[in-house]
Amino acid sequence: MTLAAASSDMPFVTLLVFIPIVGAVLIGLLVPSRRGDLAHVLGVGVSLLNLAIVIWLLVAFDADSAKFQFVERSSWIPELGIGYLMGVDGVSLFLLALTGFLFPLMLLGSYHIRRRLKHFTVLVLFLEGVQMGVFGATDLFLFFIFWELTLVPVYFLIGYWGGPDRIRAAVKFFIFTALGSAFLLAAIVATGFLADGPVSFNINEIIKTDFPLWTQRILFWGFTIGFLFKVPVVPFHSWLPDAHTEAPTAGSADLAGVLLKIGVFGLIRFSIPLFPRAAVEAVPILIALGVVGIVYAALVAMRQDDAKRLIAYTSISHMGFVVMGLFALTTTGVQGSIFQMLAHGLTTAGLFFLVGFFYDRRHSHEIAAFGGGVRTVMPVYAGVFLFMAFASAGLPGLTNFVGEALTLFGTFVGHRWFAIVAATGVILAGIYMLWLYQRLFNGELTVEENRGLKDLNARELAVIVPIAVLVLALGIYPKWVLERIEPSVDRIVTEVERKTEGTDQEYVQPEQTSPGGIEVETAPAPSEAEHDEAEDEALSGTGGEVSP
Amino acid sequence: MSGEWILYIVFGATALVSAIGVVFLANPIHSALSLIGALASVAGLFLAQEAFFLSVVQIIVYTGAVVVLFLFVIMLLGIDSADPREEQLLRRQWFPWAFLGGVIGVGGLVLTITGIDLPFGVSGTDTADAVNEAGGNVQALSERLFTDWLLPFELTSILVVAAIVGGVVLAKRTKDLRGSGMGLTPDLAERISEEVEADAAEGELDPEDAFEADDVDPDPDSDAVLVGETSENGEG
Amino acid sequence: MEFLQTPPDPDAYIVLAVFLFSIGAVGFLVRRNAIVMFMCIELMLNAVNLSLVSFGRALSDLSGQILVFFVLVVAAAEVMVGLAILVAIFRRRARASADDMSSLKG
Amino acid sequence: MSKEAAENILELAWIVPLICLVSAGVLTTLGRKLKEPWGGVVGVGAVGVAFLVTVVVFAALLSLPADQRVFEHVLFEWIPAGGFRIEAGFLVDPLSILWMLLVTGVGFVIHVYSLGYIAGDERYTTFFGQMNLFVASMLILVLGNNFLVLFVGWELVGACSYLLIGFWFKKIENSSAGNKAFFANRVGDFGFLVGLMLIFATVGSLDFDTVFGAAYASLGGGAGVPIALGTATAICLLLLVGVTGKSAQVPLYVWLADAMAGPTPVSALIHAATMVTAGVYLISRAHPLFALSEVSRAIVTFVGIGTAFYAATIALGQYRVKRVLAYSTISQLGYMIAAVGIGGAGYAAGVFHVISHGFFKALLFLGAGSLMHAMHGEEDMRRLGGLRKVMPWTAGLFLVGGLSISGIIPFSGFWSKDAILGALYESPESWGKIAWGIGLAAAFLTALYMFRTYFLTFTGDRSWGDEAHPHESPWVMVIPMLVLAVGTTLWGLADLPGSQWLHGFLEPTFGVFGGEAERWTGEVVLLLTAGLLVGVLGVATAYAVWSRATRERRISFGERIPAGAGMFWRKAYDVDAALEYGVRRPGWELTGVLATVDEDAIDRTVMGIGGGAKRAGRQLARLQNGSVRVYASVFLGGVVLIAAYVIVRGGAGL
Amino acid sequence: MSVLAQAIPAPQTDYTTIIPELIVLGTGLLIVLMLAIRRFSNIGWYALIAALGFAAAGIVAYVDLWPEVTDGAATYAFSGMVAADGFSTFVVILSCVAGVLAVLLANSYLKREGLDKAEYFALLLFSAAGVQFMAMANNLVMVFLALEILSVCLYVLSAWNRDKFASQEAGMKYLLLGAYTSAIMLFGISFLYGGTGTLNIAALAQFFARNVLENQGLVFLGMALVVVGLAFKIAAVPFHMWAPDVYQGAPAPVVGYMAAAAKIAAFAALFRILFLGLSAMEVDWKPLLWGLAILSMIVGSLLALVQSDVKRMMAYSSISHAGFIAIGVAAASAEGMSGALFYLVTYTFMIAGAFAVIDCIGRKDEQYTKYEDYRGLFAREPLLAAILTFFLFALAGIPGTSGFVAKFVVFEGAAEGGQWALIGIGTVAAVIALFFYLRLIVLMYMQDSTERPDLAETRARVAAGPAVVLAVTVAATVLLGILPQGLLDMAGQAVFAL
Repeated sequence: MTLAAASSDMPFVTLLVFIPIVGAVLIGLLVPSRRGDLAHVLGVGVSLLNLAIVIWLLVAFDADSAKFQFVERSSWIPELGIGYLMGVDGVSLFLLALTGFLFPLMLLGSYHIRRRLKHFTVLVLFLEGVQMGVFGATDLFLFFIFWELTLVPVYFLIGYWGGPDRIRAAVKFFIFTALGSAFLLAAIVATGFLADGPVSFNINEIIKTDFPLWTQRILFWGFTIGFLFKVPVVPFHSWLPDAHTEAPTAGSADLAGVLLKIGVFGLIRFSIPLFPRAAVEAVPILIALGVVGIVYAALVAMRQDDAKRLIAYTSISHMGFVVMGLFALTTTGVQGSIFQMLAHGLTTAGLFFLVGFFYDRRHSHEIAAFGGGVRTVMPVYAGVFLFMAFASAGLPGLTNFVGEALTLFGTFVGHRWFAIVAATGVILAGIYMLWLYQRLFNGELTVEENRGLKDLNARELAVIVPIAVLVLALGIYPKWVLERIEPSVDRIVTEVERKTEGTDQEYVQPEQTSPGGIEVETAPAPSEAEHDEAEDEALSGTGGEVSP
Repeated sequence: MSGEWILYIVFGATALVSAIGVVFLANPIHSALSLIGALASVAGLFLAQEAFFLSVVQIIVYTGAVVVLFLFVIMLLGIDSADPREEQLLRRQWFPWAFLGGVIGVGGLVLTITGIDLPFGVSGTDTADAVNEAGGNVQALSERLFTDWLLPFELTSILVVAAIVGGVVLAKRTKDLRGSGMGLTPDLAERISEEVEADAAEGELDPEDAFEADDVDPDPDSDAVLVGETSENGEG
Repeated sequence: MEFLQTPPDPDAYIVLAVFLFSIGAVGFLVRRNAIVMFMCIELMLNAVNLSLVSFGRALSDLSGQILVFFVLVVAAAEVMVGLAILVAIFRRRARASADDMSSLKG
Repeated sequence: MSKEAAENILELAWIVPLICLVSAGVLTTLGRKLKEPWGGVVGVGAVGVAFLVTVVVFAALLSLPADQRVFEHVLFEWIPAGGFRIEAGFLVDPLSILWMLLVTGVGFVIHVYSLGYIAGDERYTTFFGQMNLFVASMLILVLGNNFLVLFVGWELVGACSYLLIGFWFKKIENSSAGNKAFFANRVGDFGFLVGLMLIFATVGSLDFDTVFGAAYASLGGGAGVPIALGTATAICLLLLVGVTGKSAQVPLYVWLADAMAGPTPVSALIHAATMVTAGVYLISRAHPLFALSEVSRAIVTFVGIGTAFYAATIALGQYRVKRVLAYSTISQLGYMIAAVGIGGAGYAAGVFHVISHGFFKALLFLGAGSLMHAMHGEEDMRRLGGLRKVMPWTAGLFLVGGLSISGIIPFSGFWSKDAILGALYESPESWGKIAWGIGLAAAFLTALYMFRTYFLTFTGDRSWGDEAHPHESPWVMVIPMLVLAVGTTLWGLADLPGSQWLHGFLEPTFGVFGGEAERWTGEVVLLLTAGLLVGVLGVATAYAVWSRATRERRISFGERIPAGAGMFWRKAYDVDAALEYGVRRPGWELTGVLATVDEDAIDRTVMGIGGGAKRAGRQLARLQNGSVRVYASVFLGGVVLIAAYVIVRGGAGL
Repeated sequence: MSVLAQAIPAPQTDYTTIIPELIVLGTGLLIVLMLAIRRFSNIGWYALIAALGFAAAGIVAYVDLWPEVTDGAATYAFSGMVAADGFSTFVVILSCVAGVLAVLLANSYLKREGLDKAEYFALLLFSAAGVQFMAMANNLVMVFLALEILSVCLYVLSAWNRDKFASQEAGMKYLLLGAYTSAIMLFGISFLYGGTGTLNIAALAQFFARNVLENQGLVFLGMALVVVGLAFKIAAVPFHMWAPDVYQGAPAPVVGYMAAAAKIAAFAALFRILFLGLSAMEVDWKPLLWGLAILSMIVGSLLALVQSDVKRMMAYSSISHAGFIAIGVAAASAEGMSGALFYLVTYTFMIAGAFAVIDCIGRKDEQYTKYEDYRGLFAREPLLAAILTFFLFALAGIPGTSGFVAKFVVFEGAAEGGQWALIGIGTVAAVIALFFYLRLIVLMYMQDSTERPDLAETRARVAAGPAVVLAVTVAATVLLGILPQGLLDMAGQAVFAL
């Protein structure tokens, strides 16, 4: 398409990263803090602009190329082998899209914030820019910078605009993730240094190094533990419920929608490709962690008496599916985990917005505050909530089902019993979701204050309807998304398979006899391999030379 | 018995005895005097080592100037009497003495068994005859001092200037400064007097003039807070 | 007792210096009066001077003695500033012991 | 009709579910704005049009020669994910067209009926929206051309049944009944999903033709990857778990009785005619798999026939009309499952009974509905009685339904039930005969409880107070019952032993497994008379016990059985209590423990580390007590430490 | 012929190598002279002179010395007393920068506290000269003397505030312990002298090259005691006990300068003695530095956790920073030292900026330095709170600030030397550091100051000097965080020459 050709060298990621940050700085400096609402409107404008660019990126993205597109490369600190490398591939494309899509809604959804609205908008915009950076960076050092920078705005969002016990939650969030990033920093320094050739943090360079097994194990676990804090996987998860309960609506939506994905993105982008043999070795442990996460979080979710806290636990359970699918190391499984991330991002963010709307009216998200019977007073609200609840419970025809089905089918191939235990998650999801729905909406209206509540107004609908539409659309026609993810995922999986051929892992890849005659591309044909190397060469931009 | 051994034993013994005297005599005046004894004996040891210029300088500068300064300050501050708490404290601390005993024991052991083996074959240029040829210890010293060691020599002047300036700034009495308008703003003066009254209120200081305070016998409990060991100050 | 005939070799002086040094070091810990602490420091410095001179003589190199000069100057400067501060402190609190200066802690 | 004309009509088969989906979307989004009559009109109209299109498609299918009556068309590729390729396509063949006819036909009739029934309810339009959504999902289920699309329909119908059971959500019991239904369905779906995963893992795809190709291959002949016997049995049993969940068979039937909390048209359509038969559809669709393992067929048959007998005993003890009908549905489903379980001729017999059951059970439910409508929701038989004189039409039509279900000669119930019993009797498997025996006993019980209900409600002296003044239901409710009554009488002809039309019609779907048609042999006549005899015997005993019963005597039969057992029997063997103590309460304890563990253990250990660091800091700070001499001693300690290190490293001497 | 007639050979004087120091000392003496002749009432003039002196020295060092030094090896002057090489010039420039910042900060402080005696600037200049000579010193005596000049000036500056007993106590404590340590260090120097026969560092290296002592006890003990002396100066644990009290008692501008200057000088000397002089004994002194680094990082962070006074917390954080810098030096490699140099530069700017803010918030008599006084600061002084938060994040090492790049470079130096344990402990200490910086941030943003009316009535006045300092330090911290390449090159060249 001409549009795609014209924009093949557009610096998309840099635009996506710096438009919100520059916007944040401008609003911060120019708009007086009295005029909070002006700042808020400008903020929405900037994030909408960013959304437009994301949409352009989606259109311009070449669906069947497995390599990085819109690559930006310039030397930043050659002394330490650090370069400013940005790129988009199938894996990060839709995470960027999700971020771009959610942030305008978040700003729109936090209309009710009165205290220092200007600072709030500045922080949210800064957060958007930084999170785009995390997904776009292909240089380990650059990734780590954006990874840590996400801490600061979220810390203040929870700490300043949060609920009653916000300080403890904010500090706990900060320390947990900082502890994780301590592991990460040590691992990154070691990887950059131990990789063959000059010290370099460009993953296309590092991926060529075949680390000795023991180093590979240590580095792999260094990265993975750092990321598992963020996912969060069960033993490291106790910061999430507090952070969600205390965060303002926008904060929770972002936490669920994007922040949890950074951890898993790190696993797909760095842990698995860079240290394949260690990854394959660690597969049983990590899948077990994922499955435990699914069942454990679902069970604990049932006993929560705060709606937001319950939804927080459900998102831990959903992320369990993601981790399981990812470490099945089959194309189906990994693709499923990425799609599940997208689906979970939409549904959980939607649920948080909905609980947020009730919070705006009643200033509480305790289940007791609903007290049941709200359906009689706010039917539209109840209807949309039911739609989202069904989506979250994985009803077919909506996005989560596709994600869960893919992860389950992907994992079942290699690890039968894990997949079966994980499938019980489907039952538990149905139970806690509908039981929550009954306690909130069905039966007679018991809480008097709820009697006078007004139903969803136009602005609130403007926030929730786009999400609902996407949830339905992606459920019915996920092909458009899955098509774009598949080449990159396939490349990663075949890469890992090729590198771990030597070791006799019990790593099972089902025979590809799909009747449609679509020959799943095994290792790229030799001629193309050379081409790959050349491509990587040009792409890597070794530390020394300064290129445009 | 070579002459040097005699000097070594005599001066060594006096040095050790007076050093222990400095530490153990409760009254600061007595300590200062025994310090003079120690320094003199070290000067003697310098003599034994043919460092004649140094021994003389030691006597004049060290014992003459520095220790006298100590005595002067002791008298100035009027703390020339034994402080009752000092002895009580001296006796109670066992640890330092154990440490001292250990060092002496180890030192003695090492000396008797192996002795310090100096680097063989290394010797500077100033052998005894080179020194005589240059005209004696003082001349040789001065020659080296003003050629090779010129820069450190100049630096000591900077050090002394800094010390003097610092000393003056810190200790010069502000009272007569008040009148001379030497940069002393009115509120500074009034604040100092206010400060003095505050101290007086604490019963520590005679308001008229800090210096005439004779042997101020501070009431024991007000100090309890300040004394380090004796009382357990809970604040962590 | 023939070793008495030959002049004492440097080890003797060095051990003496170590003893003097440790008396000074321990004295610093034991005494509460600031001035006596300064005296102990003087003791330690003198011990160092002694060891420098004896090393110098053993190595037949005058640098040791020159270094003693500089130590003298430094000791003088330190004592000067120390006593200046002491006088300034005494002008406010009628005590000269180190323990009264323990308001900064924790 | 020419071949390609039929082809492009068949190609439009996907419009049928689309119409209902669109109308469901419109009705739910508009909701309150669309006033009373118009909502219903749109709803009923949509299902009506859907029914017409189905008939046209049926005709087009009939016009094709027998062996070409399987038409598959792929709409778009749904999930392209590595080895997991799923297309969204539909498969029209005799099996699915029959179900479509059933769903849209009976659905239309029930929609017309509910125009009257739901009139006046403030969520009138949403009701029709949800009913249309249900019809659409059922159509997706039967039209799917691979297991995943079938699974989509499967779960969507579960969701719709949850919505409709809990339609009157103001009463908490209704909404918890809805929850209970959904949870039971979800447990079944879990089994189904694991079965699908097993299929995908062994065959590599979920398309019907690939999977069944593999099944044929392992039976010898045909390309494709043969499936090991063990795996096939595991797959079939897992599918069975799904079936028991959806079609309310023995382990997972608990939710159907409570599902009666929903409006009666819902019970009629979903919990009698269509949704509950999805299990039968699944087994008949996946018959090649079942053909692979005889063990699984035996288990299915005995689960079915066991449920038939078991449910019939419970129905006998119930006093509320709708609960009797609910357990009767479970029992009839047992028959169908047994039929498709035995295989061979059983498949056709099962389908035959599905449709006939659709007619007479919907008729009975609508009868019960109009009865309750008249008595303002009162359905306890002990307070009814003698309604024949007041509601002649309802009584008469109810009687027709009763006769049909009891298997009395002219009605389709007789033919279809006996076709099943015949299939059981003549099946080559040894255990066929045993199943036949249980089937006969269940038939007797069926006739017994049916007519107990008839006599207690419609005959005898009236035992309702005078505040209730029952009247005949409006025509809009009676006409649908009439249509159904006609249906149940005529449908018997579809598969008379002689013509076996239905067998022939279904032959393209079941092919070699279908078994040949039955002819009027002596043995067949004997079987038929046995079935009839048992039915008549049941009706007679019921007549003897309950027909002229006065109010006291009518309830006496229950009491003569010892009180404890009676109560136990009347409360359906107290399964709810078992559920409460066996599942819900331990689950509550477990989650409680886990929540506290999560709250304290993990949280405290993690925050403990922080606290530990603080305590260490505070200990160290105590050392910092401001006295110079303490600092100096620590300093000296450091020097001694380093000196010791140096001496150790530097060797002995100085 | 009388003794005098004999000609004393002319001393080797190559003044070009020490021009920057001369300028600094000259300005100092000029100020002392001017004070002696006629005191100007407004000390601003003296501040101006001092700042100009520093600037001149810095520019001369950069323009004149730096180019010629970085290409060749070290040039020795004053008969081996001083070594002018890339490393020393780098430190000279850095000390001038620190000096200028200190002067700017001190000017408004002295006026506000009524201590406006211009000798402050003279002493500042002398101490800077001390730092510069320490970096250039190629003779152990020179190291000792320069250390003493620096220390004496700092003792006086610490006790500068005559009206506050805490300041005098700080000065006294620093002096007592300082004298004690200098005696110990001197004893070490005498042992080194005795063991190797020379005081010249370059000669030390040659000594070890030529002959291997079978019994190195004497040299080891000497080396250990010298390391102890310098460890005291950088306040590494267990020789750190003085730092918290002195940082808390001494005036804020002094602490801002002292924290940086003392570390720069001590690390420079440590590196030159150990890496250049005693490189043969590397396997012996490396564990020493390891121990110091690990202890400082962990103990420093732990203690900082429980502090209730901001200046005291800053003291402990500076101890843990000393630990991080020690990692660089402990790597005993050019990369490690260039990392340490980079860390020192960023640290100088950060600590100067942080203390500038603390001084502004502290207001008159530095009464508001407790944590409680920072309650709800964001509501009262948003800009100051924001700047302090930025510095705290920089000190904690959050990316985007120079603190992060500094830690990263030091870790990379350690990685070069293969010391993974150090990196591990370093990251753990960094996390603990995050926690205690966070405590202050929580107070500033998330607590309100309703029950502290006294905080509200006086607004913190930011004078011209601190404003400039804040601007410069914030700009430097951001710039070095985003584009550190320039400084990294300089640090690399500085160390490359050795």
